Amino acid sequence: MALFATILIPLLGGIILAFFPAHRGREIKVFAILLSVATLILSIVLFAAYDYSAGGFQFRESFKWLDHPMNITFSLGMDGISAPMVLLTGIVMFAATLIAWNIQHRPKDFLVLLMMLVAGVFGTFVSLDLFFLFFFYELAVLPMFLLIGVWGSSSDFGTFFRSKEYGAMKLTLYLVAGSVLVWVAIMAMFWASYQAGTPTFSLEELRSVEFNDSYKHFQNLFFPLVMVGFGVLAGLWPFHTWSPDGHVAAPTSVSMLHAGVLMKLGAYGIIRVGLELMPEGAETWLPVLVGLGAVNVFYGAVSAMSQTDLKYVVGYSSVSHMGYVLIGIATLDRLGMGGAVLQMFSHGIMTALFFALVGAIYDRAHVRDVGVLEGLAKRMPMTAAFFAVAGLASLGLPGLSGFVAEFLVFVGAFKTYLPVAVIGVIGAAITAVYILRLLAKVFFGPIRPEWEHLTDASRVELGAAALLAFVLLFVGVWPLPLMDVINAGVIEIPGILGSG
Amino acid sequence: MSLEFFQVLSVALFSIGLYGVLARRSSVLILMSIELMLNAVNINLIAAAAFLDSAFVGQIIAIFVITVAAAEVGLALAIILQLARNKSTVNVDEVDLMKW
Amino acid sequence: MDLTQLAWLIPAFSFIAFFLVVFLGKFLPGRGVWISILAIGGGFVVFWVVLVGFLGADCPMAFGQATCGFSMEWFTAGDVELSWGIIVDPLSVVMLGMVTLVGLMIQVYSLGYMKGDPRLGWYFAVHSLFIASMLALVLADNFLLLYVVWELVGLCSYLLIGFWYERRSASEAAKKAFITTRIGDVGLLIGILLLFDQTGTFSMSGTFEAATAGQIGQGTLTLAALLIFLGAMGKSAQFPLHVWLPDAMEGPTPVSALIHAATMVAAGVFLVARAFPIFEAAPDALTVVAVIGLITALIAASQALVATDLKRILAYSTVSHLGLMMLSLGAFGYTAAIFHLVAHGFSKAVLFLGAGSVMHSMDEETDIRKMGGLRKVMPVTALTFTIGALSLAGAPLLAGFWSKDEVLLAVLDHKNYLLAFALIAAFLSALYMARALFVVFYGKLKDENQHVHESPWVMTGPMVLLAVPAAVVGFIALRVTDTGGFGTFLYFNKAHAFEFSYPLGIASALLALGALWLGWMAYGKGSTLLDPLKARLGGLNRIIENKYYLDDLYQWTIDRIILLVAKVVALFDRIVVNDTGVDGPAKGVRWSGGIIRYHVTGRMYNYALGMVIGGIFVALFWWLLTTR
Amino acid sequence: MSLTTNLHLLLPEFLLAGLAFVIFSADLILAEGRKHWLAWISVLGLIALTVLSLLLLWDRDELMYGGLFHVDAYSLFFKTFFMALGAVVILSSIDFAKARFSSQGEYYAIILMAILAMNIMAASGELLTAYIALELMSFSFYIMVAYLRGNPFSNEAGIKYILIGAFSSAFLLFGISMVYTSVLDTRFVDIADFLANAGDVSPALWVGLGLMLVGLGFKIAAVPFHMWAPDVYQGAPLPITAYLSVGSKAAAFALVLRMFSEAFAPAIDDWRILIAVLAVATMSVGNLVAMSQHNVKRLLAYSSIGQVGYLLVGIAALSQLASNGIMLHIVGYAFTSMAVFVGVIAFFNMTGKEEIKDMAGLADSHPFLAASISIGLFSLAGLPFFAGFATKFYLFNAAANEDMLWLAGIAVLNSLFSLYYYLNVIRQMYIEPKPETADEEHEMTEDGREIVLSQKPSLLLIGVLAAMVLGTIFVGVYPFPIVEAIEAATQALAIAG
Amino acid sequence: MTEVLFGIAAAMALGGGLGVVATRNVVHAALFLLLSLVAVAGLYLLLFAEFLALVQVLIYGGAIIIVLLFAIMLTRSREYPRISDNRQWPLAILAAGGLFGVVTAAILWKPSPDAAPQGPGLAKLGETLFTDWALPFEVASLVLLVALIGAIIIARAGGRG
Repeated sequence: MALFATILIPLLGGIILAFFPAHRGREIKVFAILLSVATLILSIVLFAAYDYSAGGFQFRESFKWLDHPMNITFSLGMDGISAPMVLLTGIVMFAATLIAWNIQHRPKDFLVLLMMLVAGVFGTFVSLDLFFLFFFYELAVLPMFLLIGVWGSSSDFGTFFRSKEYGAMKLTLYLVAGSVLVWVAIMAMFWASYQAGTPTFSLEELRSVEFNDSYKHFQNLFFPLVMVGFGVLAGLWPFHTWSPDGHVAAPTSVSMLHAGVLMKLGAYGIIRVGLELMPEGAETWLPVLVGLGAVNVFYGAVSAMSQTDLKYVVGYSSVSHMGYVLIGIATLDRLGMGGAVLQMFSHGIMTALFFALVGAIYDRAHVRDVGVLEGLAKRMPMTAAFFAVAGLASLGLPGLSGFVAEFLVFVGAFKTYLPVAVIGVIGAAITAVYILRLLAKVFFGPIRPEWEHLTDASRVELGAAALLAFVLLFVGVWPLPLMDVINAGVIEIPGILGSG
Repeated sequence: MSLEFFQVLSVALFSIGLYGVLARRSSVLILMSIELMLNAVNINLIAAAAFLDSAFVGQIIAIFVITVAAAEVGLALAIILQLARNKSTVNVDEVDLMKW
Repeated sequence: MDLTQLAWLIPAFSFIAFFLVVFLGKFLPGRGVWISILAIGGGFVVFWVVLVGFLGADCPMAFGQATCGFSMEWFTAGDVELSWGIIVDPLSVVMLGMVTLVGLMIQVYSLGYMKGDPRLGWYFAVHSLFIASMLALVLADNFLLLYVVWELVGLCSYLLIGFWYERRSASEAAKKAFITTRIGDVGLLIGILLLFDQTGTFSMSGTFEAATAGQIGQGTLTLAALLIFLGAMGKSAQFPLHVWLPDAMEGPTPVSALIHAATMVAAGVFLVARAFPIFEAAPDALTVVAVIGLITALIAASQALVATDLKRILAYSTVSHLGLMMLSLGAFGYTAAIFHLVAHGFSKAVLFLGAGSVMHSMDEETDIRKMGGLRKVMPVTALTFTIGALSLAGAPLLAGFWSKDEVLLAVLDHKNYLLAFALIAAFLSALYMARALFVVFYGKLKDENQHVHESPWVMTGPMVLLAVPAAVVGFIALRVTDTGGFGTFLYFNKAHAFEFSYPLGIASALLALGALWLGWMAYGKGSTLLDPLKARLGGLNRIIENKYYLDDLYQWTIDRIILLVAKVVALFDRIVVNDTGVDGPAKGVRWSGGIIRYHVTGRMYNYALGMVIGGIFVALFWWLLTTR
Repeated sequence: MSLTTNLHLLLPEFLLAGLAFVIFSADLILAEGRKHWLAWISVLGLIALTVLSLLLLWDRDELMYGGLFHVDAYSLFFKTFFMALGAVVILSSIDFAKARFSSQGEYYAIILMAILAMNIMAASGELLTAYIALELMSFSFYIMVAYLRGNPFSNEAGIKYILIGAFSSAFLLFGISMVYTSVLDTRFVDIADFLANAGDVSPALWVGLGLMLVGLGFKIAAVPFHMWAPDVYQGAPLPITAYLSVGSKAAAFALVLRMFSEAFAPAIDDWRILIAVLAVATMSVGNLVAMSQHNVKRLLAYSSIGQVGYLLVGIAALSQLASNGIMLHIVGYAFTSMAVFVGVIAFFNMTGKEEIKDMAGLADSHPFLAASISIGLFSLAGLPFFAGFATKFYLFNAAANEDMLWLAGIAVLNSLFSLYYYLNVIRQMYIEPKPETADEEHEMTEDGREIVLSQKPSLLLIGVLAAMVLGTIFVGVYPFPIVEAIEAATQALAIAG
Repeated sequence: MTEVLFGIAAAMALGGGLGVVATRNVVHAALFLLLSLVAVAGLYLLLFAEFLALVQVLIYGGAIIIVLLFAIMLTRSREYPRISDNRQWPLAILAAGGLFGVVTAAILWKPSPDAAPQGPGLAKLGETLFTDWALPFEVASLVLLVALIGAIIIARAGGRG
């Protein structure tokens, strides 16, 4: 029941929340935080209890959902790839719920939707059945529209305007558009298994179904659907534009969860559905993915350089960082893949930290314009410090988790896709440029008089930030616990190459 | 005289009624055209029954068609009457409050 | 137990100090700065233990040198185990000694210099981290760990240069330092990855063995060596990546001392020395190292001659000397380079501390044109500064003299075609040191400087303590013991006892003395503060004063090319990818719906017509499509 | 041939007709203020009849009148479905009818008639029976659509509906006559026999089938026979719009599904592409045009056209799995659609408005209403946790398994399009602020009457709404029992050929 | 002989039909419709469907035409004797012609078997109708009932709604 509980706690909790009287904002928030604490503890326990030496899927649970011929089972399990993701979700969810303390407008609805989102995310990570994987995947997208549309913010850039409605609509439609492709691929896979006489949606059974000879052709045909479909959510270039716009429009907690966790769903999907079920198709198409990933890294970093809105900078940096994940996945190498999974974790924490801090600034200054914010460190020293930590993690500073992940990706990519690895390293340098420029501009230097009145982030916000920063540091210094688990997952991916 | 004669006649009458439905503006005339079409159906049914079918199913169907047609006229005229009261017109192209 | 194994304690002390001061400093008396000093002091003590241990230990030999160390798992990725571990060999021992001593002195000095700063705790914490990283860098036994601490060194320099972040110039300088060195780091990282790709290990010994055994193709090896050197160029401020170092004096002066003497810039030279087996196997790369070093030495020396900012002069001097060290390495002068590194480190520490002392007393004034005759009011500072300056200038018997001689000797032996240039660099070096020394401390004391007084003992004490090695450390090169001196302690492949080449020694001594005399004539004796040399240089002066337009070129590249590209990409992203590629189809769908809706006209007979046409088509289709 | 011996199996139908007569009669004696009792009588009667049908007809599989009428699991399933649906529609009409209808009693009786017609449609195994039941249902709807006599919209809808309806049934009949001319029988099994065995078929048969399709296409509102639907939906009284979009459509599909599987299945290769093309056209037109609608009812009309397209996908991929999919989707769609409609009815009872922009700020004033409508809309768009996701998944998957992956793909793409306009409605309710106008207490109708608006949704509507939402979620989360029942039903519907 | 009768009846039916769709006067249209319907009844006789001919004359000729005339009167359509066609009439001709072409071609594609028309006789027809087809018959009665009630509800003047 432990895995099921990760879904149930937020889900049932959200339903219970819905019955709270709407004006009891404080009780609602406290309850939500309790829920997230429970989930966090649960996810930590699950992660710690995962026996990496045994490997494979653990904490299995399975319930029949639909009989033959559909053969859908509600089956859950956690392996070395999903375990870090579960942990990540627990951490980011906790931080995001803390940050949601600031929500004043209809906090109940907000938290209910947030809990649904989290339930969807957990569900996706632990589902072992394509139907439910897809089910939860869409469930995670569903609340986004309202979360952004109701609680988000619009931005005016002079030359163009991005309303929150636009951001919300685009994000939702875009992600569902991606899922359209995934859906088609899922149907195709079921069809293939049906033809082979063993109709199933189970991830494990699909792996072992004996397909006929045309299956290779089939894989070549449908892998790109999975790649692009999930890739949309992972911010794959050129399907990434929902990400900056959506993140900018979203309220802080949602940006955190979204960039921190939801984007990982895409990458996770590519591994889980794409690589594991269609290894031969993957072989054909991974060079394309690696190319796009390289474009992601470079393009995202360069785009981030000229952004004037803090959230856009972070948004594009997410695009850039997800590029490393994609490259790592595409290397199909144990190191690279392990790096990709670690990068998913690391980027999730890092970007959540970023958004939390940008939100703290925005709540106080009511602008996010890099051109206007100057020298905030004087009034917001802790915010600046944590922002610097996030920034340094982002530019791949050793000692913080980003480095380990990116380094592994580079090592993995170096063997097979040398130019891409070089681009990746250069991308990291570009990241340094824009992050440092941003730090220098926004936080350092003399403070502008109009910001003299600002106060530092609240204790709750700092608490959330401290948790995230601690994780960054911990993983950066001692990645062993994480890597042991990730290795156990990575080696089971079919067609994965050894290193050494 | 063979079945084809009746069939072609039936199609012709059907087409004439069809033209009436498509080209007329007055709802009463449209209704009349529809009656023509239903008659064409009946000719076809009865001819087929007479020439081919020993069970005469066609004739049975035709009875029902006539029944339904009569009921239809009655109901339709009631609605048309109400329309005439409301809008003082029975022309269908003058009732386009709802479109697009 | 093998005492050398304790070496890991040295950086560990300071790492721990960093965390303690950062997290607990607020609650400790004196904001915990003493923890920091205690840690580095402890490190210095352990250094002696390690030194003794090392001399007594029977370490296995690698590349002709006794090498101890151990390593342990950090984490495993796939089937590759990544580890951290230490290497204790003469090179690391020497570096340990210098870094701990200089670091300790500077921290003590900082107590006085930074007194009253609101972020004192943070200052000392980062200081500790800086030193810890440098120490770990020195000890690292694999390239991964080396890269990790290498970056940490960069981070600390960033934090310390930008310590007074409220100053725009400080934050800009910090940024510049970090970014510039990071450009080099890109090379280093790629180089490391390249080596890993070739050898499958990050371990230095493993890599070196593979390199010397010829397992790596010559081209690849040269490329890897050059990439590693790129990293060294960034950290050690070699042309054309040297631009950050002069700006870096925006940080507190003790920080400059630390950067210039012991930590940051030494890392590059150390890296090349550490990776020397690779360079040796790739002689083409070594030539590049030598040439770059030489260019750096000359360019920086020329700039030092025209700079008017005391710290900038010292900074350019550092760059110039780093160039000499690289030149030395490029000329197989392994021992000489490290020797010079040590000698220069002590001297430069003294100089910077002296400069700090001056600034401390003169309200952070750094323009040498506003100084003069300060020896009258700051005797201790003046004395120590003079020792440091003369040492660097290569005045006979002082440390710099011996080490520079070694360098020149190496050049003569292996790259003799560069000797003339090297001598010019040495000459210029003496000249600008003379300029700095005489203009600041000699001549007439200005009226407005009458109130200036000597710094407190916490500052002068370390200066004095450092001036001693700056003066005498050269003698370790001599065969003072039966072991044969520095050259037989630290060497590459074969012991190479110190040889004093009389012709060269005399020549360089004359050169230095000549330069000093010239400096005295030009700057010290005359009361005029017009820079006579600058006036003579004419047009060249302008070029030099504008730093050979390198900064402008970089700025232009950033503003006009990189940022422009970024803007274009961002615009492309918005207009082409988003508004056209994404919104376009969406709008198209929406628009098509808006058009199609007009088929529902509201007229009943239109509907009927549609149905009939549809019916005809369906009927026809059915008829035509049927297979029978 | 003799009269069938199992007449008691028709008891539910007879009793249902009897119930309608009771309502007709009771209407004459009940006082004006108590007319809503009729609704409760109808609902209780329907519940009793449902129970009776389940007890009486469980596990039966018999043919009556020599193949005219099936008593099998399929017809029982739909019987239960239609009666339950009818009860829901009646319950959600009560407030509306009280406020706006002049002849309440007949209204409920006519709904009962429509239910009867639907039951027979699902059970009929022969063209004439099917046709006459279809007409009974259509007549009921013609009346109900035009029920608001003074309202020009209702009037216009009525005239359009009945004229086009009669026109289309002329086509249907002509098609039937041509099929009859070829087959010389009208029983589905005989048609199937003919199609399976006759090697050389006169093209008149195919053309006749084509003309029949015009009539059936009209009933299910498939493109290009759909254009009446938006106008009629918009003009009809709201509960009737709901009933049209769910009941009428479900009944037509119950008939079409049986007809295609029992009669036309042997010629599937001849018409599969055709139906597929119609499906594509239907869902594309429905979903695209819905994007630019301003009226809620009209929007839902186009959206239901889109849903028809999805169901046609199932017809094109005819197999047992696909039949399951169609029926499951119908059930899910019924819950979902009723959830939306009941929500809109409650809104309309309060405001008398039906433009999308009028719903601005609903989430603030009536959060439960807004949430329920949103859940319904999300379900319509096929998002998970709600019925739409599970049922669409099942349906499209079934289509894909019949080598119609491309069609399923287009259908999935269309659900993406549909999400846009559903989100627009949700946007109005949740994001746009409430307009700064005072709530009106009365609405003036076009013929000068004053209607008292309710201040808040009645408990009854809230209850129905909650039930529909729960049903939507139930089907979305645990459709297993329903799928079991459906599988039994489609088992009975042996696909010929 | 029958051919001649068929010719006359067919001509009358088609002529009446054309009159319905072509005339400018509503009342004339109704009378043309009557003509056509009666002619169709004649055709039924030729097909030995005497019961249907009777029904045709009674229901159509009697009931439907009267109702239509009533409706014309009540809706005062006669005040607009110059009724006109809508603007899509050319398309209507094309569509009607197209349908005629397609369906006729399909019918004539294959010759139907040669047979003589025959009728079931009234008794047999009645028996079949009330036994085999009892169910549709009952439903048809409900259709009539519903139509009746509906017509009353909708056409009723005054009152609410």
